[in-house]
Amino acid sequence: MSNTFSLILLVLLGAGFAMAFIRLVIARTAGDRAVALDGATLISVDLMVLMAFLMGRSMLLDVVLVYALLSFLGVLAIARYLEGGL
Amino acid sequence: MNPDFLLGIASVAGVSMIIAAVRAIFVRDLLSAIILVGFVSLTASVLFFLMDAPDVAITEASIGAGISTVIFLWGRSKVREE
Amino acid sequence: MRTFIAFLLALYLVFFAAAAFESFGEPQGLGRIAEHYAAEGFEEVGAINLVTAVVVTYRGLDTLGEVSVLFTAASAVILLLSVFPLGKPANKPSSIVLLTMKVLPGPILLFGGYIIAHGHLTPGGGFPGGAVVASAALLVLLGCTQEVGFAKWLTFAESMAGFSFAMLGFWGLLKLGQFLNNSVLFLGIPGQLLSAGIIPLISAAIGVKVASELSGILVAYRCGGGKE
Amino acid sequence: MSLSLVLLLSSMGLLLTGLVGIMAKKHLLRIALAFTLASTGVNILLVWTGYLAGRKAPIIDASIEEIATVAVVDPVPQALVLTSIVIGVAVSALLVVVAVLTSRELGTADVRRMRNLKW
Repeated sequence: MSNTFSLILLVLLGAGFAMAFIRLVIARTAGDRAVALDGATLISVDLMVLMAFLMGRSMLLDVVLVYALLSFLGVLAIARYLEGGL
Repeated sequence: MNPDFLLGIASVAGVSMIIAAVRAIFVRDLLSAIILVGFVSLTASVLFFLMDAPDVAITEASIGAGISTVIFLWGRSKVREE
Repeated sequence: MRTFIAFLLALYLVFFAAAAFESFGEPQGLGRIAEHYAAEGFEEVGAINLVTAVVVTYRGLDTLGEVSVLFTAASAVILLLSVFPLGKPANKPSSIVLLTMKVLPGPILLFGGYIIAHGHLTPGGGFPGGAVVASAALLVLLGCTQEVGFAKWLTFAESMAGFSFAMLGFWGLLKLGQFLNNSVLFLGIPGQLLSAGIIPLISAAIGVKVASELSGILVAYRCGGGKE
Repeated sequence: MSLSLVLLLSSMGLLLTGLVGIMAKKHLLRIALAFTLASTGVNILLVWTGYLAGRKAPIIDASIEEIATVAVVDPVPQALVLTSIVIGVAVSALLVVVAVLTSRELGTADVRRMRNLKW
């Protein structure tokens, strides 16, 4: 039961990651790329939670916490650059 | 635990990392190249997580998400081109 | 054409690396040193996280050298930017950046402190925690348009951290005849917060040092070197 | 295709891409970006040398039942890479500063147009 559940989650998350990645590669402007980077970051946070579940170590969730807290900073810096303040 | 799942995640992350790196080298706009390098750092963090190196994954995430991006954005705004 | 030639050259170099790894063969188990660390490290050092144990005690002297390399790079950046100052932005940040700058540095700072303090129990330690704390400083610097208050404390914090790291090493040398010996403090019960000898102290020193150096680089970027 | 081979190929590909960028590009900031890519590839390669498939992260807590020697991956390359990443970002900061100051001095960031370098 757990295997099927994980497989469904993996396929859904992989599809979302692939779509964000395609948008990242063929984007027209840099703002598009920044939004696609944010989406890919969110989906990879979910992917890392799933990996910690598959490996069976709750200790690895610290990494995901750091990533979710700090990945916001890159997009914020890009926004600050686009408004001319860096 | 099914090891095929981890193989799938590694394949997706590795292939997208290499495509993004090649695009970052050959894209015309420098700001897009900086964003793509940020994405490469993100997937590298996922790969470190996959290789059972959580300490390295934390370091790569905290460095690559904020500080490295800001350094290159600062350089992009201060460099003088005619 | 130039790209193709560069590709061939790079392929040649990477082929060398691949050939070198081919001669190693697929690793079947831990190496001799790593086997000792995995088998004895739990009793010798008292730390659960083996990576922190290797960074801080077994390879602590190397870490001292690496921190010096980091210090050299950071001081080169600060020196260059104070000799050749560049202009700084006068642009007011928008309301989103301003609100984030007021709310988020506190939690990030707290989490960085957690990562440094629990370096021997969970993934983390001095280097990742220092990077997280520097990210909080980065968030403050993104929003400000004038001088920041903490900039003048960075040099003091950096030198005090380096000094205490070296002094903790010499304490072991004087008491037990070995640089950075971990048994100068009580080892405690592995798994508790106050255990593993001087590992939390050295983690704190490394964390303060890395955080102040990275923040020093960022402050120099924002304010043009300043008064060091 | 095994997991180990996929990881090795992706690190080698990233290293190759970074080296091509260092050699073929002419803008100074792009060279610094390619340097960052190559150093990330080298870091993944170094962690890969200590990776053993099917083992666990080197944190000995209650979820490791066997003796630690046969249950965890190699902690030594991870400890090396941990410092290498932090030093790498300081070095790339230095590279960016040198690139910016050079472009201010010579008026361009393109390597082909720097005529004042010959003396």
